[in-house]
Amino acid sequence: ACGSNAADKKEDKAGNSEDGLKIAIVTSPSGVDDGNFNEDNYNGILKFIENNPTATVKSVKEPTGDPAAAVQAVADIVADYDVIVTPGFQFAGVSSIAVENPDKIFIMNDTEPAPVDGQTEFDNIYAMNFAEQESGFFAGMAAALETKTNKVAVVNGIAYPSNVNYQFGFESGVNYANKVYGKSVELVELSGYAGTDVTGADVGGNYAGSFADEATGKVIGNALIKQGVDILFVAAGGTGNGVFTAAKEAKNDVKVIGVDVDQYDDGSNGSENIVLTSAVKFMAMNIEKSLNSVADGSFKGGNVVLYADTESTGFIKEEGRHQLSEDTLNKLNEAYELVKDGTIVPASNFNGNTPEEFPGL
Amino acid sequence: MSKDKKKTSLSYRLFWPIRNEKWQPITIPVVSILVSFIVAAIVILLLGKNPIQAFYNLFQGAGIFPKATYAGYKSLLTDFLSLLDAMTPLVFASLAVAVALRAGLFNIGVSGQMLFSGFLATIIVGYSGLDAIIAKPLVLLIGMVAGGLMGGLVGWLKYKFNIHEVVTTIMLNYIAQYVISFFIHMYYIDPVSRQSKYITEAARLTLVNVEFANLKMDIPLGFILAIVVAIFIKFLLDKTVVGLEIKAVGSNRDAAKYTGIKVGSNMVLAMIISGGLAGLAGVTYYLGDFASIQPKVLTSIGFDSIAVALLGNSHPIGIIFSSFLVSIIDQGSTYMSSQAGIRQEIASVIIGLILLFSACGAYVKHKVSRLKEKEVDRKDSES
Amino acid sequence: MSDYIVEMKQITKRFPGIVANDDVSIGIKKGEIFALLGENGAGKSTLMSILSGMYEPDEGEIYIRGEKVQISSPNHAANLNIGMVHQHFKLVEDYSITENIILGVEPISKFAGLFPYVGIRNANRKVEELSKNFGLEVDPTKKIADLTVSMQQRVEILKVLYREAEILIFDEPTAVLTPQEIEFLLGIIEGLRNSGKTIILITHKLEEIKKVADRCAVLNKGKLIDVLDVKTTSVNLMAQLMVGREVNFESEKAPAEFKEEVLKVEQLTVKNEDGFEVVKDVSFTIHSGEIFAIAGVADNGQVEIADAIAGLTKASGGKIFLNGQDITNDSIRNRTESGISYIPEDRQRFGLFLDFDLSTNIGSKQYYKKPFSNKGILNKQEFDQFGSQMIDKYDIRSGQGIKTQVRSMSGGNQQKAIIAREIELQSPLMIFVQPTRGVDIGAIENIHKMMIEQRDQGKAILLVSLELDEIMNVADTIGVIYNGQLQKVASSESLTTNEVGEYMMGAKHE
Amino acid sequence: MDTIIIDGLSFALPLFIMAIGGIYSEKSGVTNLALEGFQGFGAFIGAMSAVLIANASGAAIEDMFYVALLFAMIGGMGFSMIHAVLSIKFKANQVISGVVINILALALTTFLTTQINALVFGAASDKFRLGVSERFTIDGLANIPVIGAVFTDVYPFEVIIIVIAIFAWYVLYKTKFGLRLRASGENPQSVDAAGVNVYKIRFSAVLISGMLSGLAGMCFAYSISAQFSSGIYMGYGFLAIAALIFGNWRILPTLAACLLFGFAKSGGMFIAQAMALPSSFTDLFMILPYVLTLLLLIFFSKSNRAPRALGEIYDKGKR
Ligand SMILES: Nc1ncnc2c1ncn2[C@@H]1O[C@H](COP(=O)(O)OP(=O)(O)OP(=O)(O)O)[C@@H](O)[C@H]1O
Ligand SMILES: Nc1ncnc2c1ncn2[C@@H]1O[C@H](COP(=O)(O)OP(=O)(O)OP(=O)(O)O)[C@@H](O)[C@H]1O
Ligand SMILES: [Mg+2]
Ligand SMILES: [Mg+2]
Repeated sequence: ACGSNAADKKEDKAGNSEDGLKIAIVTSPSGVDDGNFNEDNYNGILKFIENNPTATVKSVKEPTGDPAAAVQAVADIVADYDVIVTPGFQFAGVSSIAVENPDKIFIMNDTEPAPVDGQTEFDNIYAMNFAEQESGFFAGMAAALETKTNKVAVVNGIAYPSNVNYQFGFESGVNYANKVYGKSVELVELSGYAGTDVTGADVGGNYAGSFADEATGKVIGNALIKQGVDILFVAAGGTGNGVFTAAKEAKNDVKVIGVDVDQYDDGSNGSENIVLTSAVKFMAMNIEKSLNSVADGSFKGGNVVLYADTESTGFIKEEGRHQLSEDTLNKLNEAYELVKDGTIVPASNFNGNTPEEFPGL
Repeated sequence: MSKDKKKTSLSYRLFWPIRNEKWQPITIPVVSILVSFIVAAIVILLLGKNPIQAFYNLFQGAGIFPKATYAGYKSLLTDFLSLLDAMTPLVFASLAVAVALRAGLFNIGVSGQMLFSGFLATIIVGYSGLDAIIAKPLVLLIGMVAGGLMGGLVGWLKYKFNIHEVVTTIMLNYIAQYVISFFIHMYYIDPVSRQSKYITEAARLTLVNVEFANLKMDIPLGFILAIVVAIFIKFLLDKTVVGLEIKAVGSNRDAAKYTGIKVGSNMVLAMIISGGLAGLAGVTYYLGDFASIQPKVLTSIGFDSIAVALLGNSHPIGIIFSSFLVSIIDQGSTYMSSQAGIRQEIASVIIGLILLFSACGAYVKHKVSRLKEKEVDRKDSES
Repeated sequence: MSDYIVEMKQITKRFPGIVANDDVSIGIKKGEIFALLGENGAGKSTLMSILSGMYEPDEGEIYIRGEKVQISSPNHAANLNIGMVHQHFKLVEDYSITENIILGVEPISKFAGLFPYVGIRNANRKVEELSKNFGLEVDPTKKIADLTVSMQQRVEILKVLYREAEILIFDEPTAVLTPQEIEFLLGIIEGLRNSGKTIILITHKLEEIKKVADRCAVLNKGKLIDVLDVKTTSVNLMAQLMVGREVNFESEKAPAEFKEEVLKVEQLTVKNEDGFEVVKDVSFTIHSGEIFAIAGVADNGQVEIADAIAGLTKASGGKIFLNGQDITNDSIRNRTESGISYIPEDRQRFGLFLDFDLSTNIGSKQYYKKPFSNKGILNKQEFDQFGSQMIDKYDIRSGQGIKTQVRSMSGGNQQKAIIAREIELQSPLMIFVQPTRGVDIGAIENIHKMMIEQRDQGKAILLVSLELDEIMNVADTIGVIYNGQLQKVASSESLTTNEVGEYMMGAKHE
Repeated sequence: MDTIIIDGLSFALPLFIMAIGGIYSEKSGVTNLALEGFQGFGAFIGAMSAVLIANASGAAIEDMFYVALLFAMIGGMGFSMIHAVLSIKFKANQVISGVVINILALALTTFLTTQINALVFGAASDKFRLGVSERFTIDGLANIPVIGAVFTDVYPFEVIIIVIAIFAWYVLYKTKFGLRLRASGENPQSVDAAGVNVYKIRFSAVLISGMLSGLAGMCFAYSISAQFSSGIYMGYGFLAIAALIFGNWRILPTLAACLLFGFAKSGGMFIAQAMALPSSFTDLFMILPYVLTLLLLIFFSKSNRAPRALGEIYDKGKR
């Protein structure tokens, strides 16, 4: 959540500079100031502009969140930019615009481009996905190692692959801690909120069914806390705010683990903070990287999944931004290396592993 | 002294169109639109941006003025057609509000009626694989019937049980939202988009990506219908027995009853027509502009249409113009925000301002008629 | 200083398309009853609205007790001890009598010495006292909605007295009252004068003026014609000044020729909303060529009989035949079609669409038929043409002709529009409920003439009226109602006014 | 089971106070569809003031609870001025004015939130983050079976609302202002004839509705997410209107309607959880309050009646 002023300055410059890279970011209704997913992507662009001062960025908000409208919004502006960044699954359909505009470059995050006439990879689309299960895994471990009640839970928005990945990763992490460190931590699920993934399979978990329903988030949070859960992994966008509030109001040492970006600031509760740590994907860094490749001409289209081996997934361990114990932190760091070198492969939505059975367990 | 006179006569002439009662239904909205653009311009100036450019961008984005560059397969024409596409449901929805209003009823359930009819048409026709020639008319029919039924229910509950239509429509909005969300989740979900599965092209009321002269256009079939229906509604209200009865019920229920008009059935009828129009809005929205339904989301069109209807003086032709204007601002706002670097919310603020100022139309009229009286007085005393 | 308590000098008030008061100057002496007389729309109500602060005059000056004032609001008027009893009562139906009276001048008590609240109980007592002092007994806790019209009027008068008004304006106070109530009210008014108050009385009834007023101003089309000393002026002269021609008080009519039976009511019973029988077992017949009048004190079921025949209320028992056909359960529309015209009692509520223009209102009983419409399509021209004809034929006066919004027309002209519409239906049965309420004498004469004309053309007419004079004047047959039952049905020649009065009061039965 | 009561109350009471605001406005004769906008704008001003004051004074945001409530009331009142001026002074159509205000509130507050955050904190965040509200439990009373839940985990604002509601009841039904206000909605001419300024009465009534709605909005903001964002516009303003119509424009029956909504809502959630059905079914239970309302209205609506002059533009000249 920094540097929007800088952004304004950049926008001001837009009028004069003719030669710089023209970048647009088109986002979901929550916009680039959501302090979360979108903002992290945006920050990547701003970082790039810092080093390439002739480049400019404009942010555009698509107000409905409907995939068709999302594509339309991109189509409306595509002519005026060189690079379009679209964070969010609802922009998958932008591939058709990419085909029609081969001279433009598209950077997608959190989705693969929708097939166009059977084609799934495009020269001018760089689609990145992250191995959320890895970040989730660390969250699960942290939760299992820090819980006092031995009950933990994960709350999600909608069972999109990214969310299911987080969930399965989290469950993998809990099971790992149980097995390796002799814990007996229980995963709590409210049966009314089981999720259904994109193939229609029941994946369990606690899904609010929306990323923007704070009230339901709070209800779920309260219900879980009532069942004795003291650490909640919250991967639910705006719905997550409700869970945070429930945890804050509970006052009996309930902690949450943030998601996607460092959510420590969201956790402040008077003199305390409820955020244990955050399971993150380093999106800004990767956005910046791909913009660099555009700038230096090395850009290559393709659909990639980014893992810990490129430092793209992980958790927050900076001093003062987490509340993990020394011991837990060490154990997480050990596990991180194992994940990085492929010894541990936590379950994801579609990698064939399950939270109960995955390499490294 | 003579200078003074000149001044009055100049301002007199300048304001003549507002003074002339015949033109007031047109001049007053136009003036309020101008005023609101001026106020919006001041806001934009305060933000340190150039209002003229911003407005120009707005109209560019909406497909009224040409953009500097166009991406592949796009042109002014394609943008303009998208504008009409987006405007179509708004016209229907505003007509729905207007018809109910004429009968003295306040339909704030347009969104729910849209959702219900859109949903029914989607599951009955949208997934059926019927040929376009059958599917498209069928979609319209189902939309009208479904919306009409839901509207009729509101009217009937009012007539039979004296349940205020505002409550009924609010409750039905929620009920439709949740129940349809349930059915979508249970049976029609597209697991990827988390919306209802996309409908077949054949059932769609917008012909998408029609290639023509190296352009890809979305052709809103519903738009023509919207214009025809607006004219028909005008005719219905102004020139027919049914229209007179509806207006009579709206004007004075007791007198209508005494005149021999069946008040109850006219209320139900007005709500059926209103609901039917909302249904058309629903199908042109969910099966036209879009091709699937987001669960648990009510479109804001249903509420915007109340204001649009009133901006159009509850008059069908006025509604075409007011929806056109509001759609321009709506559609152009993305482009404006990307070009001028002005937040999109400014567009909503402009819409709000326009409506705000036109809401004062009655006051302007009142003031003007006062002025006129005084003018007459002065002339009288002079002569 | 003049001896006038109120002086209005050169008052002019304009409304769009009309000058309601044109350079009117009048002076009113303390302690007199000053009457205002004039045709409908002559500007009486407007002039008094100006005096009571409802309107501001465009030109002219007002002096109260010799001091020049600009009366800017009713409140200001009240401070000058001016109070107006409006023709259309300004009462909150849901409130009790006391609440209505104290509205605006509420006495405040304190709860626990801290929380102020409206001291209803004290006020009740004060209102009761006041009402006794002036002979206007009311139960202060009763709701307005449960009161008869005359009771509501008492409340209006009490309202003014509660504010200690010295100058009281009555706008057509008698239009809605029964003869007995009128008698009573005039007594009250005289009593008020005798206790030193100044009274301004607007009325269309010359005999009332003759009876109580000291002086009388005559207005015509906004202009002051003359101020007369009532004692020395004949009723005929007053009427002549007001209408601008000679007026016949006794309607001339040829002897009735009854032909076939048109309406037959058999053992009709009607219940009101609370399930109470307001019409009990009423039977009568009306023939072609007959004016049948129902006489009675207000609220004795006469309006319900008319409503039941027209279909506005359901009959809970009995049968209604029109031209031999049973119409008891027909819809309103069907009854209109089978041949019923109906002039309702409450013209603004039932008779008119105030926001529609005059021509639409005049055509509103025939719009669904040729030539007003064809296959569901309206013919606007026909409406306008018909409207214009009616304006001429019935002398309906308004600012903008057929395009006038009916709301802006004076009460009397609104009534004329309804009468025109209903008579032109040419129905075999015409029901007139209080057709001349609030209508000036010239117009009354016309209405009576028209009724008789219709009768002579073979229509059957049911007249419901509270005015005994009117009934004695035009009716061929009189049915007297009391407490929902017909006490007596007889030809008008065989009854005297006194007899009818006695039946009306329930003092005499068959 | 307790959750039903606890959550039900914390939802019903803000709804109730907003509905009371609606009653004031509508009883005075001004149709008020703008409640939704008032509550959102009020919450915006409340949250913004809390954040700014905390920032300026260095106080903790957690301690700004009452400041937020106070400013929310002021903010709601200020914003309601638009409705008052438009529909009373400018004689605008009250329905259009209400709808416009809702549109404007959403647009303005989302816009201003980011703008102010960017200006003051250098970060264009789309929300104002507040501290969570303390909740308290009255120990003795909380142990009573069933009823005890009423005294468990109570938000301070619930108490404030009840106090204000009682006061509002007293003002509306016992004072001269209330007497005049209700008369203005029934027959403004009579009020005018009594020498009372109808415009002033209606003006104050609309401002009161803005004030109470602002309070309600702030309470929602605290009880749901302890922050202000555009998520505050959830249609509760319309629900409050439904409640007051259901309650026949009277305060006590409206309370009953709000409690019905609150308990049916939390009850629906509870049943959905307790029955352990797949998540899609949750939606079905969510319709409970609305279906119940309709069913109840079928039985209780016969004698309902809106204030006679509701929605009528009062014009002195018109009789
Ligand atoms: N507020 C108004 N706006 C427009 N015209 C009005 C208004 N008030 C009165 N008029 C017109 O002024 C004229 C005088 O009306 P006024 O009510 O004073 O008549 P009146 O003498 O009381 O008649 P009536 O005997 O029918 O009561 C009428 O033609 C009426 O149409
Ligand atoms: N909206 C309006 N526009 C114009 N004039 C109006 C309007 N409302 C009322 N008036 C005027 O107010 C006056 C009062 O009308 P109202 O019917 O109350 O009593 P009235 O004129 O005394 O009629 P009557 O005595 O015949 O019943 C009328 O003259 C009418 O012209
Ligand atoms: Mg009059
Ligand atoms: Mg009169």
